[in-house]
Amino acid sequence: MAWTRDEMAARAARELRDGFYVNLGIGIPTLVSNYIPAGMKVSLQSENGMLGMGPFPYEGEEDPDLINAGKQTITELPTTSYFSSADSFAMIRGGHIDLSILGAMQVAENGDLANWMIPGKMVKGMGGAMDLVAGVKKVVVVMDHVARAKDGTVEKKLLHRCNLPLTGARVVDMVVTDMGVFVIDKHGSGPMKLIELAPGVTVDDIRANTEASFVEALKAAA
Amino acid sequence: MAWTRDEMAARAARELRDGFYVNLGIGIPTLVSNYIPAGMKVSLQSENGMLGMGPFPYEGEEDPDLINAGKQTITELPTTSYFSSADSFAMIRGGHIDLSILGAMQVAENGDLANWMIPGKMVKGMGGAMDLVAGVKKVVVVMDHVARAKDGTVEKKLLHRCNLPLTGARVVDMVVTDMGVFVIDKHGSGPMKLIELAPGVTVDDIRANTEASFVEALKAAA
Amino acid sequence: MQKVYSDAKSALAGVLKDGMTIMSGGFGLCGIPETLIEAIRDSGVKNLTVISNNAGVDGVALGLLLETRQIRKMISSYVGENKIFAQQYLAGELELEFNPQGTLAERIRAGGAGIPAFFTKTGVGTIIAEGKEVRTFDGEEYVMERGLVADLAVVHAWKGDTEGNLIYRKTARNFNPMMATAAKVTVAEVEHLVEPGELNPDAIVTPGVYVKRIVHVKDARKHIEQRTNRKRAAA
Amino acid sequence: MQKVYSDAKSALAGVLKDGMTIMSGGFGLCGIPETLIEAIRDSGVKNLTVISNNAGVDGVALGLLLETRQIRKMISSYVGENKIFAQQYLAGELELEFNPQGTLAERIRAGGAGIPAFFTKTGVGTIIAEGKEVRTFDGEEYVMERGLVADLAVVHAWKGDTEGNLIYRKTARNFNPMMATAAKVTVAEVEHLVEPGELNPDAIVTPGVYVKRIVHVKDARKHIEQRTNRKRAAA
Repeated sequence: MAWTRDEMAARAARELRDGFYVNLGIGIPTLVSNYIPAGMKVSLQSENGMLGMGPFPYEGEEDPDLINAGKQTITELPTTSYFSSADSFAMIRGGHIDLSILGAMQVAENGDLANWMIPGKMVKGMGGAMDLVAGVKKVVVVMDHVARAKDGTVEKKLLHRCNLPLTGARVVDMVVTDMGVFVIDKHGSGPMKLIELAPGVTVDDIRANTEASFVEALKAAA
Repeated sequence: MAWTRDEMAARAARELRDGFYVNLGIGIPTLVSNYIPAGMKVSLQSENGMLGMGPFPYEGEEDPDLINAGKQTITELPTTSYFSSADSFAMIRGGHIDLSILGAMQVAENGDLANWMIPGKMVKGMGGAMDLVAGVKKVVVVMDHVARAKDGTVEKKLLHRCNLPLTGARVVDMVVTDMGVFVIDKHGSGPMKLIELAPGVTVDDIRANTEASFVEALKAAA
Repeated sequence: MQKVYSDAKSALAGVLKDGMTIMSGGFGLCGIPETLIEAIRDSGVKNLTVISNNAGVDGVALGLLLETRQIRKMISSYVGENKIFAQQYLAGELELEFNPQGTLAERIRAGGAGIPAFFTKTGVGTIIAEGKEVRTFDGEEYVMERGLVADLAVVHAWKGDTEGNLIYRKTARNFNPMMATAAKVTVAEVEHLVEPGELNPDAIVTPGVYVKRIVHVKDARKHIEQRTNRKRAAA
Repeated sequence: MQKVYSDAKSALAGVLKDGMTIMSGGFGLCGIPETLIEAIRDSGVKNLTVISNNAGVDGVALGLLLETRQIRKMISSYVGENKIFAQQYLAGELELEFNPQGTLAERIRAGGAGIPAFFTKTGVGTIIAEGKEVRTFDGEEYVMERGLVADLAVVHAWKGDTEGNLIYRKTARNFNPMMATAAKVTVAEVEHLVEPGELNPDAIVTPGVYVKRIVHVKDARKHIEQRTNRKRAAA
């Protein structure tokens, strides 16, 4: 009874705070914008040069000059501003974005993140991911707890150490998977903590699917 | 019969070329804009954030939001653009300005320039002078050949080595004084060359008023 | 000093040379100087190093220069959309240097601003930092990155005046403004060519000093890579 | 998250602290956040380090904070217009760090952009380079300069919306945009406060993310330091 993609997005959305400026990655993170609580003001940054990103356009209202970092058509809002890629990443690198929510291939218990390349496969490039994880104040990873290949093999993704090339070292603050939620003290030496379980998931389920060391720190009501 | 301030400005203006982007310092260099040849297009940059600087305003048409780097009221042109000080000095430091014409206290035969401080006196600051001389493609100094104090003492300004703190090392390409014109091979090892004399000035006059070593390389008609 | 050229071919005349480095603006297919790229294709110039965030898609923009094998090396942050790119790269025919997108943008901005090197925390502890100086400032590690310059920049703007002043539209701005500052020669294609004074001087993004040549592309094609819509609420 | 405050005093409430570092926008008396500076004066906060290209003039803007001896140190490029500055400096009561104007602008831009250090050729071979790392890149020498950040930035803009998006007017832009990016808290005074959507999103210079608090100064005073005119041609 693990969380669905939408439930994972909804859980990640609970990290939003009023007035936050947020960058959402491709995939499940994009869904987070559907779960911004009513009355809370959150501004979305798109690293290709836009602050105040609006929803996808209605059919027929697409503008080729108005896309997000996933190259999807989007819309603008009354609050929107546009700027160059240099100014956009100055904003990111300078620590002005409060929260980045993005996907991952692997996360290590010390906050290391791998999400851009698999050696031996054609490499597409890191895009803005390395800048985002290095620069944004808080980094939340949303990912499936394990990777299931078509042939049925299962690979763990929460590891002692990433074995894929890193996107960033000690950059992840929180991991939301379909099975639960972990927090990482990325600048400290404390262990990774399991703070929430998805409904019907036990700590033993988590242990069986997790290589990383973690301590239980479950909240009263997950 | 040395050159007047206006004649010095007119001589410096002969270094202008069609299409040039130029930064003019305070004092005599400002007069250079009066000697842009008809039909030649020259754009003036003001390092406080403006390209395409127009003439001084008519009385009653001053705008406090529109000043040059000398804090004088100016006007805009149809070609004008405005930008921040960071963008302005990116333009200067990046070598995008063709010519800077500025005053000096001392110039050395190797192109060293001193024009910002006299130790022991209250120091006002270098403003943008260090950036201009380091970044602009060609630097022309316009100054009196010697400094005459009120008590009648005369100090030479064209020296073997500057004894005032430098604004820039090996930065001056040309010196226009009231007595003549010199060129300096600032990146090479060749000597400073005297290429023109003001009317009525002899090479001996120059020698008597110049500490710097130079070779005569007078053009046929000054 | 006439900056306006009648077409892309003449705007590039005399500035193309085998082995040169070209910066090409745009993000994905948004804000790309497509007309100028096609003129580069038609010129036959080869052995190019191209600095561009992406590499176009098959058959469009830089994808064209890949088809004709005019590109020897790409400096990019993401090239996921090109099959032909992958083929040439895996066959060892194409050199590729990945830069984090923000590092790429900043390297270009630095190149144009006379800054030969700067420090960033992006990429510290990753293969991006290998072989580069890593230094600690105020207790945090940073990697040194170099400024980037090019022989030629081709950029796309929404409006330009005959002085070379440029204004961009929405997210089509992206890499164009920095690239315009970082090349020996910058050629701009503009959708609307206007007279000086028609652009708001407080809103000009690229001052004319950066643009040596400008060409009006009246019929600029635009592409959408990921048409994504929301449903209209039921009436 | 209401960003609009009713006056300068309330806009600064809770952010002023003795010994803090403040960036203050403007060039000369052009584009200075005069109303905010007066509120800083009235607060009595002292022992300030102020980063500003100039130091106002006697009796105006930062000149006020010099009169009240609230400033301990200035980081500037030019301070030629203040008699009181000279007096305090020569008496050893005021610390002064000169930066070349372009280096100052870039240090602030770097501070806001997460760049702890960069190299520039400005100042190489001068006292500015003393004690700093000098390094050769491609045969030319450059000096390393550090990014600058502050606890508070006070800036002046022409128009701002309630989101904190800012647009500047003519040469009153100067240091304001970079300073807005480089402080923990940026407070902007604007001559015109408008609703979101009233500013052209392609022309916004400071995106709202940088501005924490905004105050409308309906009656902003403006000063001219060097009134300079040309003669009208005879009729």
